[in-house]
Amino acid sequence: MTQLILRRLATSVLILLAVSLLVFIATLLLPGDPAQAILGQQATPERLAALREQMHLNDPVWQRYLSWLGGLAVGNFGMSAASGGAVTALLGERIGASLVLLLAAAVISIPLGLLLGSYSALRKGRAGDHITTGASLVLAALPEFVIGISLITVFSTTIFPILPSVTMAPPGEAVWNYPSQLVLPTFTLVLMVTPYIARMMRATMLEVLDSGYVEMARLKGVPEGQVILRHALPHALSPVAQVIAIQLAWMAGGVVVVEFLFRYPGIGQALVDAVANRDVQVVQTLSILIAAVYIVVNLLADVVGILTNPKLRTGGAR
Amino acid sequence: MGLSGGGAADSLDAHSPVSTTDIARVLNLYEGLLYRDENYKLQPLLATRATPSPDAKVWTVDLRTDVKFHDGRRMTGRDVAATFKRITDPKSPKTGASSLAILDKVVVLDDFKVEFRLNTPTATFDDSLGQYSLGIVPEDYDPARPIGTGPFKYSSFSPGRSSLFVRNHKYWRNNEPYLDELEILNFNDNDALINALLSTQVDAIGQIPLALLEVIDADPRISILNSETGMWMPFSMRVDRPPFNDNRVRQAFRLVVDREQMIEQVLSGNGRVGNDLYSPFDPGFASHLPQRVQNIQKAKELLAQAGYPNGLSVELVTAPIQAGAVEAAQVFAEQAAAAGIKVKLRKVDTTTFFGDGYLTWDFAQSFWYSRNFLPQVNNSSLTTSPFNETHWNHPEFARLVAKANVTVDAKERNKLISQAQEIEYNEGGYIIWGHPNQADAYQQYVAGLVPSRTGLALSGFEFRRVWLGETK
Amino acid sequence: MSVIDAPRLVEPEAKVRKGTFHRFIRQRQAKIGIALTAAVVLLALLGPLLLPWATGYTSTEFAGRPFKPEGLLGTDNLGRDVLTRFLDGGLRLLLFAGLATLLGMVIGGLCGMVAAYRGGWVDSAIMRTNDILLALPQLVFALLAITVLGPQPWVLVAVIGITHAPRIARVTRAATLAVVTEDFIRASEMYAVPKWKIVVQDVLPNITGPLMVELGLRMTYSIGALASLSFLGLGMQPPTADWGLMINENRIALAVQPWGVILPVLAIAVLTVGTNLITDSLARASASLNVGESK
Amino acid sequence: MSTSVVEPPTTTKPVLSAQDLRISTTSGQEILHGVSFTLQPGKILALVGESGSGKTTAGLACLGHFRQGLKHTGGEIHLAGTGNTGSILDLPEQERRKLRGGSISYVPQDPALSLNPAMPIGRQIAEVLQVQHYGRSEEERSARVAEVLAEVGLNNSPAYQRRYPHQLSGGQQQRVGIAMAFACRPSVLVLDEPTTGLDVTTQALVLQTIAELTERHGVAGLYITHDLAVVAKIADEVVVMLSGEVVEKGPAAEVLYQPQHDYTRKLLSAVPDLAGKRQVGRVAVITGEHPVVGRESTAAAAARQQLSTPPTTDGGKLLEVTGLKLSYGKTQVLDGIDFSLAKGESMMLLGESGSGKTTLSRCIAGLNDDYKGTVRLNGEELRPGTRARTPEQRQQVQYVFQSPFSSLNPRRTICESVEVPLQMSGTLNRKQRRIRVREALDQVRLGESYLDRRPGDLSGGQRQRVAIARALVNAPQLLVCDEITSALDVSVQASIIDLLRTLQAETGMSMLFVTHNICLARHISQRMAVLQQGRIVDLGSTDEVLQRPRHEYTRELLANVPTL
Repeated sequence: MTQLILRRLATSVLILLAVSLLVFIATLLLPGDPAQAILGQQATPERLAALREQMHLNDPVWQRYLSWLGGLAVGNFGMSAASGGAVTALLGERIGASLVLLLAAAVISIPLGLLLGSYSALRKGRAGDHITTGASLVLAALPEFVIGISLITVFSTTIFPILPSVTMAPPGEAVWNYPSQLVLPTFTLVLMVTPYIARMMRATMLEVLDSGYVEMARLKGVPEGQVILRHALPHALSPVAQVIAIQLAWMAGGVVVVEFLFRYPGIGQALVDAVANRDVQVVQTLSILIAAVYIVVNLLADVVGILTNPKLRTGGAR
Repeated sequence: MGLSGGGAADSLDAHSPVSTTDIARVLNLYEGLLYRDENYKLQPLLATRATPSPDAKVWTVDLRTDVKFHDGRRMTGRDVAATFKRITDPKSPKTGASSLAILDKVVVLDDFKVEFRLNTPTATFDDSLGQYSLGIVPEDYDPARPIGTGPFKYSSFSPGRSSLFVRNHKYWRNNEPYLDELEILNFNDNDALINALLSTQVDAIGQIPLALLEVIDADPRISILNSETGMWMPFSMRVDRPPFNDNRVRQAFRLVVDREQMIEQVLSGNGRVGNDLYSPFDPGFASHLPQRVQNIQKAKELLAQAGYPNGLSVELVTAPIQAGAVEAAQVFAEQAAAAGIKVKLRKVDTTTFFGDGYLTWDFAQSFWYSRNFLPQVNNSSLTTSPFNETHWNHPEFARLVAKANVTVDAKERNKLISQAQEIEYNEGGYIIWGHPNQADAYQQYVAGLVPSRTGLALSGFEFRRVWLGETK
Repeated sequence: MSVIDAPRLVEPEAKVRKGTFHRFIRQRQAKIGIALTAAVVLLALLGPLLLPWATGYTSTEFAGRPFKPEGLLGTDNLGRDVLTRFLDGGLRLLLFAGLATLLGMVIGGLCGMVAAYRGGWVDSAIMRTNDILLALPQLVFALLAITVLGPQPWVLVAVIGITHAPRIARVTRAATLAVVTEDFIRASEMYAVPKWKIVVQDVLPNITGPLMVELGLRMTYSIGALASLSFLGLGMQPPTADWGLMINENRIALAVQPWGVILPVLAIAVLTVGTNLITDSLARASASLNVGESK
Repeated sequence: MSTSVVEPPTTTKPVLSAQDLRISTTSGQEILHGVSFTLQPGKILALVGESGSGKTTAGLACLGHFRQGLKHTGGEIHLAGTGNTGSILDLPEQERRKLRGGSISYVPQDPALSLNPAMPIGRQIAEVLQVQHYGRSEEERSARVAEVLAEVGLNNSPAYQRRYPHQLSGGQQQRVGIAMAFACRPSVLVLDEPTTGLDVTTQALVLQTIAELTERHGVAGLYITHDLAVVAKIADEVVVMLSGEVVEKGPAAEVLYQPQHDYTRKLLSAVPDLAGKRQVGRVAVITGEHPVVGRESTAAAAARQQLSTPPTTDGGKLLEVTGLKLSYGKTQVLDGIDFSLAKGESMMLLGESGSGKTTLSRCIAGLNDDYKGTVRLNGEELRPGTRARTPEQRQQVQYVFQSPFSSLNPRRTICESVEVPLQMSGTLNRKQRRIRVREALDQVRLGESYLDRRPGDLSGGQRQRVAIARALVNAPQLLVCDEITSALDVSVQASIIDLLRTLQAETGMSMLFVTHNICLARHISQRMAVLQQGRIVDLGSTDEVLQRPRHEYTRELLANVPTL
């Protein structure tokens, strides 16, 4: 089992490396160079040349890639071209803010999705199932900004002006000190993610409930609650974990719209900003971070899969 | 205070403000020698007066004696000299350096009197000193420890998000500022900006979309500050490149614009019609020239004469460089179509717009704040100008400007300015269709804000005069 | 009574087979989905034709001051007639979403089928590339591509299509894997039928079920993605009339002139919900369509 | 067709009695049309029928369980000794649940699917005891787990109890299933084809365990199966079902040896017979849908003629396999196979699952290209992989797949599927191909009307005929049949065997018949080879091998085969 997990880990590292290369190449293609972008209208040839030298823009490409990679390995993400400070310092707070948003959304939507999905599966064909399935079908189809705008309209500006529609905190103060500001962005994400988890949970639960061992458990006279908790649920977890992983990864990369909408000071905004500013180091760092989150959550889902499957856990030895 | 714009590149450097939020910060932390008040009149600030020598080559400035920096030190002439040395440092010139190319050196006469020695006679050097990017800083200035003489002191700052300032108790004006704390927040989205005001998360916001002005005004809790300005958002045609190297084409393009409609559509009526001339507040403004109006027939004729009887097709580079810019481009494209001009819009992001391609676009847009004629020309309309967007190179124009520069007599100077403007009116590469108003909004309980012609938001960011009334 | 071979076991199955489409169409949710989608598609298709006599404006014409209740549904941020812009704004969204989906389906479908059918190192190579593309943040990819190449329609189509491809490839591969273990593939192999012909004759017809479902799903996502990009200002460019762009342009006036936002939001919502309902019904109908029905 | 069968007088009170049981689908189609039977303590009643006869549905109804989509529409089931006088089907679900596992328990068909893969087997058995409140304490219950494991002949150490189902063999899994069923000492046991999928030796063991336990504990058993040979071995009484109806019931000896009903007779006559008591070629085809093969076609008679004279090996060698080896990673699947096949000869390749018989047949057919060793056809070495072989070689060796449900593309018509070999040899145009396909369909006794139908419209037997037609269409010299009857009901199997034999006689081709069912030996082949773990352990004429088996393995197989 450990070997299996180690192998997954190794693959993940390789994928991350490949992604880093791709990201690096992609940022090279950005029009205009970062030095020019920083200086903007004040660019003079001398200042440009000096800044280029300072930013090692004249080194060969592979050398820049390697030194960047080396920096990544030791947690040095380089200097932000735009602010002149270390990327770590610039992004630290934002990463924290995004994580808070993601965690809040995950903590709410995962149990909610699992519950709704199971409920729906157990009530298959009845009104409760129809309502849950219908609602999740509709919500899953809507783009995030549609949900976000609707929420703002309802809860912030027009009908019930009870919640702030934008996030703002004085510098130095963390966003989570103002919980009311987190409500709408979190809620939007929850509404985005829960339907997928619920639908997947319902599907796997139905499949598991239809399986031979669940029928056998019933024929053994095991009470229904125990059938579901001990015989059905463990088997539904692994496929659902995959979907949860995908959703978490989606949230990490795709919150931009939500952050944009609510002016949430997270990485999504920083990313859009960085691309506009040609702040290559920040773009690279964020891309790698998002890719890393994707890889890590997928790895976790795989581990859940391995742990819930005794065949893999015991190494399949007969 | 909520302001839109700005990003991770924000800084607190007194002399390198880039974004609107930078300007707002700089204006409250630092002060220059002179400044433009809400009526666009040049007023003394840290100086008590500035007087030119008869040949306009030496300007003597008397300083206030009661000004202290945030750390309690007294401001002296040495600080002034150091400040200008920093700005014009050839190794790292700051924003204001471009208009100070004429400055040879600053001589400290005594603690409160300095002399600006120029290499070229300049009759309007006081105007240059009135720029907001010339805040006086102590000799040992370090942007990491932003110290100035402004009404507010630095407390904390996070680029692209917000900054917090506190009241400067040692401010030289009695009682001011009234506010204990000033927080400037960045918004990169108008929607969020307005929502923040409506949900009373902020007290005032700068630069609201003009289209929403009436609507926001209708809200009883909110007041609107609608200021006429000399700002201009022109289309720029490169006069040295076809098809715009033919003046008939330029004239035709200027004639296809329905300026009234442009104001209506782009600015929701909140602006003044432009006459292809900048600096409307300059005392020498050529107000005698007839207002140019749309004349499709004439435009078509001119195009035909220039060799485009069947119209022509051009590419207009546009970017969200200012609220309304992209919209103006769209309206122009629509209007020009009537004269057989096919305008293809190429929208780029702001960084690209001001990147390598800037100053090379054949047909693009630009945006300028209120300036008087001569400083504006220095910036944009001479071969030596750093931002000569239209590649304007007119010897007679240059001669008139040079003469005006050294003419100390205001009346004489204004006449020269008027003549130079007439040349631009007839041959220039800018299409100046209007001067947008600056509209800000604030909660009713905020007092002390007045309309400002400077084009800077919220009374030119003079938050020292603001106080808060009764909060419900 | 004398017949036991050809019995009931097979008969209902045969009926199911014929009735896949019927099973799909019989579902109420499929009917609702088709109705919703058809309504929006018709609107988008006929909208441009309706313009002249429905509203009397072209979609770029000045119809009054911005955000004013002039005309039938008021004006937008440039004083243009909202209804006109709305009628004109759906076709491109649909067209580009369709193209992007198609592009993704072709690339992803081919890669998935080839990977599953060829197996071995080809499979590994394709699937590892897939993993890498999946790990590459979608938004970063879109942002970079659009910044580098400009927000032209073909870039949007390519970006969305390419981001779909690895996901489609996964699904196709899984579906193909279920088919390639079937003996009829081995039979074709045995008769040395050319590989491409096996893919076309034996694999493709047997994975249409999952492919159709994926097509629907990706269409839903394409619409959402295009609209989202436009909403962020990275998609369709002014002065194009486009639903996503309309939302972006008119969002600031949501409180005063809601039509400019609500109409396109509604249209997009109805469309995506419609396609999603269809997809879901398809998935249900084709659940038993998979090959390899065992006894 | 309600058959009023007179209840035989019983000496003991029945433990369970089902009366006029009727079950239909939720959409209203009736599945069981009034089924009645009674179970006696210590006796086993076999419920016999082919697929689709409703036997499993009836069995599950005894536990008060109906699968999704089915509902109870009539009839009663009484279970003695539970304090309930009424039908258990009238009880609420909760009450019915209490009976399950305690008074009446169930042994599933496929233990691999029915045991929870994520739960150790010991805990799965203990769970039944827990929910039935068996014993007074945890200790008592774990003692019972150990006891019952021993009873079914399994290791009962704590370490063994901690194993997961996948760590056990199929036979062990099934015995865990039986242990679970016996754990609470039930009075009725429902066994649903518990030995299907097990090899004969394991099957014999499991059957023995069941018989012992039911007798020792006086449990009434309901044994659901399609295998009449197994019935003969274990059942005291038999109920024969057809399409949801009971067509015959009675003591096992009577039903099996003096069948009254046509269907029972047909069923019995289709059962292959190891001893060869019933003449080869007299298998009656009981599918009424397609034309019946002539009882004694002249060709078949000629073939039997040939069968009686051992084929000469000299000169007539069609296929020669020498030193064939193949391994997947560390597992040696084929470990040096040598044999040969004469022209016109039919040979059975016998082996249990995992013996490598399918791999071997695929190597010969060219479906497996990574073997070592040589395969010669007419003295010419065949290259591994069909694509590497010449069109003629491909045409000469044909292969029929095990499952007719998998070997035909469901999206193509019968004609399209069958004409593939012709298309690839490329000499005929479309029209000619169609004519040739029609001839091939005629050969397998399917008419022209099948040409444009799709596999979905056909029954399993019909599909297998199509698959055979595809192999025949190019007139091969060697036909490799890989377990082609194992997915089919016994009556269909008989008709396919009959068909194959007839075809062989008609065309004079050689045949390699791969199977796990030793009973078919005398019906199909002149020679046979027994394969075990990748080696041929016994080889010779069918008579030789069956009567004088040389290898221990073959002897064991023969000893454990259940016979009628």
